[in-house]
Amino acid sequence: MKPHLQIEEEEEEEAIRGRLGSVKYIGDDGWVVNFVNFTTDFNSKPTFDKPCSIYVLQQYLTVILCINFRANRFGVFKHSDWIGKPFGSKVLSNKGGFVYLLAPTPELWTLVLSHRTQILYIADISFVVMYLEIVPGCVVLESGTGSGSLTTSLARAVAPCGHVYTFDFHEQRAAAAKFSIPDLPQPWLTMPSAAKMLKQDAVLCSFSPCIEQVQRSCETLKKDFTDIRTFEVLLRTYEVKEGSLDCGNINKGDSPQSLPCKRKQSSSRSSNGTNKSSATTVMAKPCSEAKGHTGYLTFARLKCLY
Amino acid sequence: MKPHLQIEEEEEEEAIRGRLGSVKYIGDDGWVVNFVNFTTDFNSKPTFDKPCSIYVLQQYLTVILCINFRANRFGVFKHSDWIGKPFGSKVLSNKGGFVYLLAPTPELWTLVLSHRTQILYIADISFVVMYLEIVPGCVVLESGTGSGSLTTSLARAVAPCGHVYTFDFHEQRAAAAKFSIPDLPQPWLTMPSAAKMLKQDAVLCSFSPCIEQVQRSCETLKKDFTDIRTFEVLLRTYEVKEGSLDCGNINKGDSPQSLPCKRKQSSSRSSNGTNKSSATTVMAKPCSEAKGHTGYLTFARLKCLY
Amino acid sequence: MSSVSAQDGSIENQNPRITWKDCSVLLDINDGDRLVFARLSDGSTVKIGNKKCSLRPLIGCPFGSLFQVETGPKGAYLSRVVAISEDDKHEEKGDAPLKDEAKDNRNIVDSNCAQNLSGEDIDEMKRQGATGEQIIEALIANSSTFEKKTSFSQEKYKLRKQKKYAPKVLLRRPFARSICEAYFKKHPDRIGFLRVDVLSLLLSLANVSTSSDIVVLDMVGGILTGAVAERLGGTGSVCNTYFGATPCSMDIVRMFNFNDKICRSILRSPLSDICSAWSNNSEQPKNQKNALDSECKLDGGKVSPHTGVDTTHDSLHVPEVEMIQEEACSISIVNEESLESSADGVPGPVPISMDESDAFPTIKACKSIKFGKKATPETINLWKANGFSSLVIAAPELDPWSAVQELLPVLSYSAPFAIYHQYLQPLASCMHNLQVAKMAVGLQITEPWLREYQVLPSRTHPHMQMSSFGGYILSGIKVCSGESQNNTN
Amino acid sequence: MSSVSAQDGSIENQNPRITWKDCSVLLDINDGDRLVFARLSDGSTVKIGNKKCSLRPLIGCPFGSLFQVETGPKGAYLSRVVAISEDDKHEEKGDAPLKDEAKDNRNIVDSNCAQNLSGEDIDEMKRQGATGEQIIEALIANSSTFEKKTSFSQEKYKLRKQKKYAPKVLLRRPFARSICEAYFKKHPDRIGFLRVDVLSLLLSLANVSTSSDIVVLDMVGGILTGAVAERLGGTGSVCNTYFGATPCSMDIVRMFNFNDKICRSILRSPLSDICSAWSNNSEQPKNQKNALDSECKLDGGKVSPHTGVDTTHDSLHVPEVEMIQEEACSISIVNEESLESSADGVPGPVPISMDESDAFPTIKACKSIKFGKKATPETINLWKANGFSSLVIAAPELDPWSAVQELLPVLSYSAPFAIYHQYLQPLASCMHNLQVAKMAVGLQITEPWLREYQVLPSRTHPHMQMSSFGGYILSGIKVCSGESQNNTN
Repeated sequence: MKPHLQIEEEEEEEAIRGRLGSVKYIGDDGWVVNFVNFTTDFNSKPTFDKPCSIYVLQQYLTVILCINFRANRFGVFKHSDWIGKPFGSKVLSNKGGFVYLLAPTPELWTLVLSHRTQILYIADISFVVMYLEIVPGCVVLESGTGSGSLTTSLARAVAPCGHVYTFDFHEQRAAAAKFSIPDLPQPWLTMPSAAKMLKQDAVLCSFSPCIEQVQRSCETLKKDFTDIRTFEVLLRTYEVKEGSLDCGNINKGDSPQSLPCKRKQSSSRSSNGTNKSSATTVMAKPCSEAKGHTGYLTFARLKCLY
Repeated sequence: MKPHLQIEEEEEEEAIRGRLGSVKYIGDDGWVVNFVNFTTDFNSKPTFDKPCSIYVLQQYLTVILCINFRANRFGVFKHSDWIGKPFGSKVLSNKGGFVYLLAPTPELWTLVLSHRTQILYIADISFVVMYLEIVPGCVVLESGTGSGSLTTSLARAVAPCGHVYTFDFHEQRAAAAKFSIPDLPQPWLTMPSAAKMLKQDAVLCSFSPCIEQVQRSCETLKKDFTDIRTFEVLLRTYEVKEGSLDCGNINKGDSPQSLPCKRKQSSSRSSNGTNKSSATTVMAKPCSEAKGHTGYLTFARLKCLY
Repeated sequence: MSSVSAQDGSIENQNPRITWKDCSVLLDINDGDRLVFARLSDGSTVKIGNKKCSLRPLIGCPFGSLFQVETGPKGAYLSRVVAISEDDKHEEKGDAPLKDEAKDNRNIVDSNCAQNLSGEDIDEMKRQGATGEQIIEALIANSSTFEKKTSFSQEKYKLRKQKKYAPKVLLRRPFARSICEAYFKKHPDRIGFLRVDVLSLLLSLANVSTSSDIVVLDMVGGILTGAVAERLGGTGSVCNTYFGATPCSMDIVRMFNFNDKICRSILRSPLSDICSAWSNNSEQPKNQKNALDSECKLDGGKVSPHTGVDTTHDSLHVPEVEMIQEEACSISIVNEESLESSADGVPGPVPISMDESDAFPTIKACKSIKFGKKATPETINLWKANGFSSLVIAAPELDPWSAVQELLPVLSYSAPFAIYHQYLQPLASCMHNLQVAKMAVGLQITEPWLREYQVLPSRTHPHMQMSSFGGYILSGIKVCSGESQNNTN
Repeated sequence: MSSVSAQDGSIENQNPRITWKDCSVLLDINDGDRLVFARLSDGSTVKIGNKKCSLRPLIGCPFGSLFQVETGPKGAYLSRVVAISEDDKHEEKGDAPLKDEAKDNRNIVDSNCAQNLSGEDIDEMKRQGATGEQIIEALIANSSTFEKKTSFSQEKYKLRKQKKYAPKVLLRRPFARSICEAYFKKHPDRIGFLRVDVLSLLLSLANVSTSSDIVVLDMVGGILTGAVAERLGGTGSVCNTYFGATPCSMDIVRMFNFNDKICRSILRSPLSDICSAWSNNSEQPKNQKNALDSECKLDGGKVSPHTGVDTTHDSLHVPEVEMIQEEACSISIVNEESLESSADGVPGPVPISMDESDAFPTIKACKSIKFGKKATPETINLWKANGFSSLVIAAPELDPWSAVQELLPVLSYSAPFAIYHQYLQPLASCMHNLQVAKMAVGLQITEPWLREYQVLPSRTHPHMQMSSFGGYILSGIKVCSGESQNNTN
């Protein structure tokens, strides 16, 4: 089971029995992920050729457990120094580099994965959990474990007494925790059997990257389901910087003020001889690149038949 | 030809020979449209059962021409007062109400139409004109005149020496200048003949509200066209207001500060006994409602065959 | 990926699948045209069109049931609709929409005289006891243009008539999702324009999870408090805090069908009480964290020692009789009619109505399930021992940085926080201040974008009208700003 | 709606459909993987992979032609590809993608040893003069997994190999659209992150139309100036203004294939000159508007009296010999190689390269078609007589309100303006100030959102990666703030 959710293929340094461990390195300008080890079950060793149950054991995360994270460009970190530290601590390397030790959450897990292959992102995941009305005690069936990015969030939502049953059809992929969009199975094939397994009024969600899959799924769903709705969720992130805008030196024409696109220079340029001063302010704008599409989420509610 | 582009059905007060006339009433909080008359051709009286050519005669718009705009809730306006005024003037009614006299542009025309039936919006129109690389002297064929909202922009782009040929298949609709999405004809039927009429390397654009039309169009286009690309353009507008945020009265607990969602009150509420003052600033946020979809724009370039 | 959720109701009757007397329900009338919250009782009614129908037939029905207004000898009543298997429908209709692709509306002139049936004719049919379906059939038979329409237009026509002459009522479970959607659709201002995808993202980013102690600043009517409590399912605790002396309204919590355990997990505490408790002892919560670790239990039904909110009821710190009535809200039985009377001046909390004529009832009498008790000093001390595990803020009128400055100190280290706001600039300033002070990492401002699609044969496209804005979220994780080399225990 | 555009080239050779010697072209290599601006000459070359190919074969070919790199006795050369009729292709392939729907990649193990052909084998084939297609065929024949792949994966495989072994070059017209797209894709910072849909919206909102006099503040490399001039087609004038004494770069205008007439319509003028001209005489341009009306002519080839920029060349105010060389840019013939030499210190304006190794050439020698002459006082006075007909600002580093305060006065009343900016807050402040001062109506801030789709059988979806931000636009219409009852002439 461990290989399924472990994404770095370095060897282990210490064997840690069944605890969650996640270390994130925070660089100067955001997240840089060096290592994550994420074992999801405490006692059992389920395998992915049959459905297994996954718990997220948040309560146990008061001791930092980290393996395989030895060095990055900011130096070498001694893991024995870390054990016993409270979460949120900043620890130093031999060169004065630092990392923060953070308690793992499904969101950190997803963030780590997002640097790799195609997965469900946080906006989709959050929406799915909300829309399926998953609360503690629910029993959830997940077809297509993929990277496990949804699984951890489902597990969090059903805890402490619910269950998530998850399976994947691709042997190698289940082992490598990858999942690539065009090779997804046809969701409509699983829907009639899903209808048989579900309780009345239960909600189904199908994630499909292509509209043709959605069209076909919706056709199939009409038989046993109602309230069929299809959504798309995207996330836009904003970047924040401190800066100022030039207020110009308009009438004089005596100071060269051609402003080609030299972004770095602009805030330090002096504008002499004007009565307009440019104060430094915090400015926010959307990041220029974003995920343009993850997939379509189709939800449907099983008809009440009795 | 006049009924095609005239959208209010009041009678004319004065007969104005072939000039553009457009009057927009500006209320306290934005545009309120009372009347628009938009005749597009100077001398001819083309009819829409055969293709006709349309010019936008921007040069002639130095005399305000308005008809049928007599009164709104702010009073009665005397049209004879308006004639000869420069554009941009504010004119008063008998009750002290006012309107600004604005020179018409295709954008104002589209804005007027947007209060009515389904049309192409400015973001789509702008993108189409740019993508088709329409410059003065181009000859453009438009199939599906609809409300004329694209036509005026095409005409502006080809002026002074190009031509726009436009036609519509719906007799009543061409007369009433409406166009409703689900009743559009099948664009793929016109594509083979379009390919025959076009010059080499010419660009075609097809606007389709439904994805199935796009799928079918793209299949058809593959025969004679290349660089087939499909886009969607939407517009988000922002509202700007002056306001302030409460900085709270956190530690004392002596002034009742429950803040349920009473938006109107918040900025005038006094926060006594704190060292935090809330200064009034300009704040902008996206408008909550928007056009969620207009249509898909599919572009294709005729293959070079010789 | 496809996921299905089925509840097994293992948490004591929390979300049963069948309605009961006194339960809260969401009535979806005519496919979302109207949304009404109601509490089921023998006497409660709902007004549909100009007919008043008793809600009694809904008691004991599974959520998800569909009802239709029918007229009996004693007037209009709600009758359960048995779902038709789509198999038969399908064979019958085939792919009609594809067949008439070549048909279009070019020859249809809307003259308003296409219908030969007059209003009087219809009234007469009703008097003679015709059902809604019969009236619709008659309208179609008497329409001179119906046959010429495309099948798409025919469907639209039928739907319009069905809504008018045979309105349908869907019985829905009031969950955070449906409650948020209902408010966003009908009265977004009452929940601070918080869209359901944004709410769901807030819960994720704040890592709302079992047995956590979550501090919320909820100035969005209680939707946030309710959503957090729903996720906790009675484990852990929700601390609804507020500035000043008057608590924020959390009326919307009443819409949830929360059991006793969940209600007791929702507590209130003025920010001043919390802050003064923290400042009494300057020790950071992290120091107690490891000490408490050994006491933690996985089992959801057991005592959750860091909160003082007991899920098995026997170690509750405040005896139930001491609950402060003014600060505790209660769920009570009233019927749908009570809106009108409350509008006429009946005292009680602000009524929450979803429509001009629909309302969720005001409080009248109490078969009291209490939520929102004031946290006792003991509870606050237990919170303090560990620090709160997450912070969620949804306070549209408040400057986020002012709130964060007060609330971040009460969080444990490594605790995530998520702040909703309608304006970008205040969040940007807040983020910048947090960056400069090195108080948090993983800071980001995100804005979700939600789009719904119409998926129909040959007519698939995104909805033409959409909410273009659901709000911004600033999220991050609180860290120790100094090196903690010396803090090892 | 479907529109098609075909140019008939009636404006003196402005946009011919066939390349000529010395014309500027945009080379699209391997479907947008690389974009190279080049000027066609006998000596110019383009480097593709590690091969240098002469651009001479491109001269005289229609725009839209496709070329492929082939290897002849004298080395690599570009050879025109004749389009294959899709008819045949179609019959051959049928709906293969649908047939193998049930096929998936579950049994494919990526072991990196699926290819039996080694690098040496391929080199040997090349030495023996194999074409790209032959190498690709050999690779497929020697792949042990190719047959097991879905047809979708097979296509992807072929495309990857085609790009490597048989790269294709598409000859494109350098229009505002393609130039903006190319820069946005490869060097968005050089055009201030101005996306093509935002540029198009700027032009619309500013009502850029024939015979107008448009004042632009272009701090986005010249893309705005070029786009406006392209729309005017040599009628009217573009006044590229700037703060201070040094003009802004408008190197990108060189990429356009502008004829003499269009080049002459592009003028420069420091803002100080314009402002001082306006303040010399406090009369508002509206007073002259009607007087000039009778002089206006519709015909595009005639004198456009309010600008002083003559489209027929004979009334030009500044004799050509007097053109100030330092301030006028020129289009010159260089070849694609010149990037390397310019990087080594050849003097000239900043080279504009689209890629690490691709560049648009620097100026070397001049067969001069000049644009960007400094406007003479006479021209400025003619502008002043009418006022400018529109204002467009794209100055990412400048505070919009500062710019608007200076530039709004030079517009005629009822003239529209459009301001691009990357940040919302400065535009919001600017809008608020304009509202308070009642200087403009129809004010709005808009942000376009552009999404491209992949449309393929069974695989239709929006592109996975997209530009999520193209910038904000503030637009409005200048009005008279006072009542103008007394101004009737």
